[in-house]
Amino acid sequence: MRYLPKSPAEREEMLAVVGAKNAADLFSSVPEKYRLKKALNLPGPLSEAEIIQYFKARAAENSLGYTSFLGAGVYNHLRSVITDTIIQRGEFLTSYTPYQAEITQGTLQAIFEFQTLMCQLTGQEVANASMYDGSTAATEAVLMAERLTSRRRVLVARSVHPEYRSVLKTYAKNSGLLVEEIAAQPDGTIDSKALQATLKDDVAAVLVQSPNFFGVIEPVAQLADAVHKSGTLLVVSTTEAVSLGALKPPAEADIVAMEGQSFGLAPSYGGPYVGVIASREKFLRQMPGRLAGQTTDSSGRRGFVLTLATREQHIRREKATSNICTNQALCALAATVHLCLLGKEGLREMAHQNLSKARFALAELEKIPGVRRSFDAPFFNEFTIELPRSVKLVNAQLLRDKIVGPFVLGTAYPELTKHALVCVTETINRAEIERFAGCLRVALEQPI
Amino acid sequence: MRYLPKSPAEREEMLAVVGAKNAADLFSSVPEKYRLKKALNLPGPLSEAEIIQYFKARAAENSLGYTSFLGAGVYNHLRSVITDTIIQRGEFLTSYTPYQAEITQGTLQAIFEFQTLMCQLTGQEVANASMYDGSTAATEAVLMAERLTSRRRVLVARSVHPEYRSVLKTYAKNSGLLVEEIAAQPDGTIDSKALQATLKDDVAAVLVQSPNFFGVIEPVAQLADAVHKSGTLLVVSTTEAVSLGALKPPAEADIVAMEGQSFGLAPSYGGPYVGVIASREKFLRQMPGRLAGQTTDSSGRRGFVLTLATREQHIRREKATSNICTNQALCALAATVHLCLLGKEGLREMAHQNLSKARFALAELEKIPGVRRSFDAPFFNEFTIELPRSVKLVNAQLLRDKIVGPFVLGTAYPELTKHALVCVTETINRAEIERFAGCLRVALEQPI
Amino acid sequence: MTEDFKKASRNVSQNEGLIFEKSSPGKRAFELPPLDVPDADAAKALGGYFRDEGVTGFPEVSEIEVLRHFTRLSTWNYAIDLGMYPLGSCTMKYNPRVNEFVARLDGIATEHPYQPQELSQGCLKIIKLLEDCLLEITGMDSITLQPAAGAQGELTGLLLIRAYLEKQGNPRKKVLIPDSAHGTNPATAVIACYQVENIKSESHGQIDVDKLRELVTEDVAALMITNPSTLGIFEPRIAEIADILHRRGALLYMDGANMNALTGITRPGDMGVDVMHLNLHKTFSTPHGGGGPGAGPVAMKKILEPFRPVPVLIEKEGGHLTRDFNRPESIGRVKAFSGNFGVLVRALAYILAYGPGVRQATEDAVLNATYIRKKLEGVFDLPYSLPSMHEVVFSDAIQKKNGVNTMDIAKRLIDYGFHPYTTAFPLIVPGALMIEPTESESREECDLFIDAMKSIAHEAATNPQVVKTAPHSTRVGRLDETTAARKPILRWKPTPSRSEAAD
Amino acid sequence: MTEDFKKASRNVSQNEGLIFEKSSPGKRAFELPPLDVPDADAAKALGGYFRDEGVTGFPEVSEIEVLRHFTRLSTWNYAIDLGMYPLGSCTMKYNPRVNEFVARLDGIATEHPYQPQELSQGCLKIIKLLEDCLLEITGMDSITLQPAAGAQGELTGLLLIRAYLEKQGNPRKKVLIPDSAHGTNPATAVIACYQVENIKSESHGQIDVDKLRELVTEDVAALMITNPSTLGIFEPRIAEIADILHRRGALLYMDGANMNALTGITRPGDMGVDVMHLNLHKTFSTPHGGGGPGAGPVAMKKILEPFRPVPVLIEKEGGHLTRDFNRPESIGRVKAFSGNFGVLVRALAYILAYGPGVRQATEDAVLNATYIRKKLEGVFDLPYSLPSMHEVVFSDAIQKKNGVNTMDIAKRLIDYGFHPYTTAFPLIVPGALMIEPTESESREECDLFIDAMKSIAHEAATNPQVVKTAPHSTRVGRLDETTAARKPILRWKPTPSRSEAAD
Ligand SMILES: Cc1ncc(COP(=O)(O)O)c(C=O)c1O
Ligand SMILES: Cc1ncc(COP(=O)(O)O)c(C=O)c1O
Repeated sequence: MRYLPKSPAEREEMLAVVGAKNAADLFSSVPEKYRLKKALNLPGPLSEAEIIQYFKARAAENSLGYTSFLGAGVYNHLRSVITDTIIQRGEFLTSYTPYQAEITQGTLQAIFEFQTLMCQLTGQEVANASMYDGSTAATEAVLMAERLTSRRRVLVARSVHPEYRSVLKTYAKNSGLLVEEIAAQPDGTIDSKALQATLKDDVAAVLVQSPNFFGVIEPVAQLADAVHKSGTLLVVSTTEAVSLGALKPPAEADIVAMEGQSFGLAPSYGGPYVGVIASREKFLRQMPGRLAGQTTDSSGRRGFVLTLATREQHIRREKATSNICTNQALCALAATVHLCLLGKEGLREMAHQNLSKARFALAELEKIPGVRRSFDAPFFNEFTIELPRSVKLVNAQLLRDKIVGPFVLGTAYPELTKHALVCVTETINRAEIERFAGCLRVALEQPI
Repeated sequence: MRYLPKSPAEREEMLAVVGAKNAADLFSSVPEKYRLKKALNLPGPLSEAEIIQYFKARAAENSLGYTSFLGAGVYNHLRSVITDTIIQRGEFLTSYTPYQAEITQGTLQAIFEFQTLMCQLTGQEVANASMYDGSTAATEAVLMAERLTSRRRVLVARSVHPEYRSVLKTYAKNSGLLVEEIAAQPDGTIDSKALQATLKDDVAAVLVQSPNFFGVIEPVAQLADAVHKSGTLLVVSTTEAVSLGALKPPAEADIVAMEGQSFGLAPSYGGPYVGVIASREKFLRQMPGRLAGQTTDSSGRRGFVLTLATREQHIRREKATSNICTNQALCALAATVHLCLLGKEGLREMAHQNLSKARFALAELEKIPGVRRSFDAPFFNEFTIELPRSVKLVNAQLLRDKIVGPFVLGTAYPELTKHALVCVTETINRAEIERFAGCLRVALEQPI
Repeated sequence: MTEDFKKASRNVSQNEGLIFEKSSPGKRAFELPPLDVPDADAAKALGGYFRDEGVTGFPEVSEIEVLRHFTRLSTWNYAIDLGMYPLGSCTMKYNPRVNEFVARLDGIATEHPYQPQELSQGCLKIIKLLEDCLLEITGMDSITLQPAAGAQGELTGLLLIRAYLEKQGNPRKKVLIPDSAHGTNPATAVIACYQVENIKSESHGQIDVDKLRELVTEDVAALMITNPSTLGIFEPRIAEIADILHRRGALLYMDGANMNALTGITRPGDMGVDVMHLNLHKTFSTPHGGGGPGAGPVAMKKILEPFRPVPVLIEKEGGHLTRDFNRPESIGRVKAFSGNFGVLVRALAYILAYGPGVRQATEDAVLNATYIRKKLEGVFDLPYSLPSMHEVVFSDAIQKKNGVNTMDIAKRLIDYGFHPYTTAFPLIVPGALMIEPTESESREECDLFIDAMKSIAHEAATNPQVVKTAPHSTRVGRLDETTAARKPILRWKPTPSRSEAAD
Repeated sequence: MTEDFKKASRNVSQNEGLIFEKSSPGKRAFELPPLDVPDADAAKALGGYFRDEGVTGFPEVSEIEVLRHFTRLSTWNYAIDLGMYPLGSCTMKYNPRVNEFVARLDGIATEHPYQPQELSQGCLKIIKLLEDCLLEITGMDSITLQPAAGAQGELTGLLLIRAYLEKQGNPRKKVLIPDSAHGTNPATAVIACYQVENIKSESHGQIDVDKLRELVTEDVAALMITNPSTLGIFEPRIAEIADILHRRGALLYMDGANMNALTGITRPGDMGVDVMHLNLHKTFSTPHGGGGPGAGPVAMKKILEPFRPVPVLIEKEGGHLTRDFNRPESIGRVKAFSGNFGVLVRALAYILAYGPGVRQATEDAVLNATYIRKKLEGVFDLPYSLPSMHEVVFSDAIQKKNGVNTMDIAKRLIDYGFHPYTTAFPLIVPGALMIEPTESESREECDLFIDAMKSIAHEAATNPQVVKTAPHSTRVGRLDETTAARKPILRWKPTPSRSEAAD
């Protein structure tokens, strides 16, 4: 087999050295009755060409050729071939977690740069080397707040990504942590009065997302003031990281939990992406995940190491701040390369283009009779519209035009059946937006 | 501009250092009247995304989705992603000719391995580091023979690739070298009687191709005997290098000129490919092109260097064996990686599959009324068939079935208007062959 | 140090500062297509939320500087592509490049998790086929591919157990974990709100079955066993252990991180395991990428199926695949979207390449470990004598006498051209040398490793200092971890002088 | 040597033997899909031509061994991606990665040169657009993209001249070539069957125009001029020179290898040049790849157009592109098929990225060279004082006094983390240091280079031995080139012991 670097003769020689008659002898400690008598029933073996053929055939069964207005936590943004060139270098791709600092300085310095970029983006003081994704980052941020405050209640805006909320509930369920949800007010932001009403000094954290799931921006600074009054920590989750190129950073938050997919990672049907937790220095010891730190060797050369490992499972075991071990390092590297490419101006311009395209799209859609925006708080590149009829029906119609319609809000929010979440990034050109508006208009004119 | 690592401020500072008011000052030695007054009229600038868009649009105007039975000097063979992974490593891709051996050992050892592989394939004693392609390799091989024999006549089989022959004529035209062509005999090989008749001791070289342009294999060993009688050198050109996995090497030839495109290089609309010249050790000093050789450093470590450079233009100038400088190094590297992947068994199996597929295709085609094979000498993966009507008409018909028909021989060989050169490699599957035969049958049934 | 080693030499390599130190206002590495719609007035659109100055401190560099920066950094790394990476328990095997290729195909990498299922059949078929393959390999009944890594797989598994037991009326309190277990096991148990009871291995490094019988009370929800253990030893009495647990209504969780020793040879499902996770980034060759991403599918027996995370993939008549979200007993989601799909693609590509032949990979992996053990036995102390499977664990007992410990030996390996083995655990072996060669190493590479280890053992006896101060061949020497932890510097900050570049 | 340099450190690196030394019968790195047609009997099909044993000596290794082998080899190379590569006359600039990406697209890399023109419009449009861009840049009337490299471009150009003169009645005998020219110029002239007459540069390194006037007789077919010259100096009297030649019926050939100094600033076509070649692998950023491939388009004035190599691309009404093979006066083909198309694709991608802004690249290239000259003037001897364009040429006259020559300084640069500059020519500068930074180097990289050169100059004065024995940081030291040439070993041969592996 092409991946195995042994010839039959070499196998024989090595078996002889270890005193085994045949390969089966190597498994003497496996009780006879449990040894497989027949070969596994698996497809293959396939040559490289056949493997490529198989996956190209699967790809052809997907959405090639469609224009999509989906966002809802996963965004199509421009990516550079440079990013892929770098992360496919074997020295990065096939290297392990950098526990042996002397021969993994490349990975370690890149993590240090990633941490720095995340701090600059979020306005926070420290950031970790990555979490699995935005949903587990938000969840672990809440658990972190729980440890920091030793309180057992959490208030979560219903405008936080529905799947993020369900992950939090899965983790919280047995821990005795009480998760309560706060609805949105008419403008789409969290209902501040309801929040005030429920905020007590037994609340560990308030979790909001900004821009939130309806696309509108939460008043983080205001919320922070309100939340801090009760000694509660404010956790801000972000699914669309590109927004930080145009929006003030959530510096007033105590913990920021971010999904970095927008930074050079392909949608890839849901992953792998990269979660981030950023926070204040004083909360460092309760932070989950790996951290790279700067130090020097005996001759004073600058170098980097994984540090503060006493928070982690491999040292602290049951007392660790989290059970995370393998994280999303290569995705974090991709995001680092991508952000270094974009740089200050590139990210600003990209964010600005999203802002403009989304506004142009909204204007086009609002020209259609019966279509109106659902919430009027400021938004970034996603906005919610209300249609005169079921979004599901409309989307079915749009599919015939090779358009993947906006996200259907009704499933997660029964009260919003006729509402749809439209996402428009810099990758959608004007003609496609106009075609979308045109097709939607037609779809709405169809008799049901 | 994204490729330029200077900020406006840095430019100013550097201009100041060199005492220039502005960039224009740097060009003071260019007479005012010749300086461009307006910007060049060029398309762009384009972002990376727009560049990709542009070329994808061009790609869509080409032959995607068609099945092709073209060979005629350029062959579709399986390639491995490993080859591309290696040649895209910056250390190989963006390195220069290895004149500074201490920091280009990677390139040098790879060339040494390439030379070895080429010797093993061709049965020759020495091979160079590459020529531009098969056509210039064949031409330079003939010029090499001219230098070695100091004779002025060359006999070239008409069954040598027509474009190779015209390149030879272009180079020979003014040199006073006389190029005479020898026709093929009925079985498709070179006309041995005609050859005997024209072979005199003023003939520097006889150039044949095997498998030749009609797909048939030339009797190299026999020809060598005949040719050597008059002290003439036998030059054997090969366009389909994969054939050497199944055919005896042209060891009896004095010079082998090969096109290596079949070894992992994409058709790429005609280039870049890789030419090779292999020969006998005693002819080394007249060999064109670079050579890598093994040596040691002062502490006895094995290392490699470019050697025997006294044959080359940068040392010998007007006395050089050739004017070649830049060659096809990266293509030679790709071929080296590809051949190391294939290995002894892989190349044998690939050649064998070509043999089988071509024979299956011929059998399928011969079932069609009026279709017959033109030449009956043994062939590898290409064969010539005669159709009952003009190949051009038939191919036009096949195009409608998304089939790129066989090569039309009539243009280069007026006597073969109804003949076509069919190529079938391991990349064509049985169903495609059967579909081709089916469509051809239908095409021939169409009223003209 | 200009020593010459068989496998390694020193060579010139590029220094490189932080990317932020290369920044100069106005440089760009990325340009966008021109905006083709009216330019929105951001200040007006965003009001007080507008960050008009852009991100303070973000680098401003050119494309070639970025490419060079990361290319230079990469050359400071060791990697599988460069040589043997014998990290015990990490299964650092060859990462086939075709897997990277297919994961990036248009129609695979470009797919959005929320696109309609009728436009996602290709993705769903990939998931389904991988599920089927992993079930065949593990001998289990049902599986979820949602967990992002092994640790999350463990959590998923324990939550399944808890949900199951809860339904039986009592979630119970404790999870038993052998002292040889990986750190994620206890850490995970706590997140699943179980108390951890560590159980000591008996003298052979196995689970003390009689002891276990006593420990398994009504309070015990499950035992988390790693098989083969992190000592590389197979637990032959696993079925008996499962039986003990089942008799008392507890379940058996198997940490499948070491499945590289069993694939194609035997199946946990056949030995009484109730639930287990797999590390696709170990056994199934998806790249470690400097720490991740991975995937930690959880395979389970029928009894746990009702509790699987949502959504659950189901096959409709005609082979049409859809996702079922209506699973009332489900533990819920452990991760958003469809798991680390890109990792799943790579793992399936790996399995398809081998087919049933994957057994050969397992045999070669065990052969390599056994071969290395045979050649180094005596040179290094072997604390546990039972047969090794995928890895062999030595101790530094012999070298300790000269004050040389496992970390010193590990660092010295670097000079010999190898990545160190694992030193961190198993905790039951003081000064452990945990060596896992995997099937990807040729005999030649194994022999070079053996020579290196013998040579280091000799140095430890004759010239311990050279080992204790290793590595000597790397661009930086041993780094000061104490200061790093005591005065953490976790991000770059602009030095006043270039602060203008930073905003 | 454990010196520390600002730009470079030594780091551990993998040794690696020849691939043949890893071979063992039965190992494979590549598998084919199963044969889906009847298996042909090769012996019967090929008779005496059948090579039944396969290729003797071919390696038998696995995929990971191949990947590691070449990955390890690659780490022994210096490259633009690693740092400045100041080879004079080679224009080692940044090779954008997007160019590699588009050259590999399905529909580009997959196209066969003989497929019908109606299925090749995409390829032909690429060729046409590149032709138009290069004509605009050079200011010429017509162009061929067929030549594979600069040297073949030179040959094509001289053959065009010969064909033109022949038509005038006399092909003439001589080609004049300045002594500062690159070696390919004289070598090419000979292949075009012209005698080479070398002309000496006058004291400023320019062409002695008065001398030239005498030299240009009825026998002279052309002058091959490199402008800017290989001294990096622009020839201001080029129009006058052209005029002298034209008056006597001779033509002016310009070696365009140094167009990186002129692009967007001035156009050879406007200065009386009749024919010139471009090196797309220099000025237009296509990768050198360790020596090639390249492309050497030849641009010409109207008078030479009839003689262009076949085929010639022509645009039919409606923008449909076709190839014209019926060109009775053509010099014929210089290469099979459509030139190095994949290289043309990359060059066009490069031009599209800049558009008219390419002028900025030229300005930066000249600025870098001028900056380095300014900073090193006095430290190194500057034999010619006229302004430098894209490159600056020093001599080792000062260092020679301490027995240190240009090659020693070049080798010492390696220890400082740089690739050496060009030492081979121009011949008119004894001990030349030919330095071309290109526009791709940041000020930081230029400054590091300047510091390194100053430091080496200091070493040459204070400790010449360390320079004369350099490099000290590479995995191999200076290699014995004499033995290599005297007893050439140009291929691996199996050592008897493993010969069984070799057949
Ligand atoms: C035995 C064992 N269990 C669990 C884990 C945790 O898996 P992951 O790192 O994928 O979370 C590891 C990984 O190192 C391991 O070796
Ligand atoms: C001035 C000059 N002319 C001609 C050439 C030859 O070009 P090529 O190497 O592409 O054949 C070179 C390349 O080094 C050169 O520098």
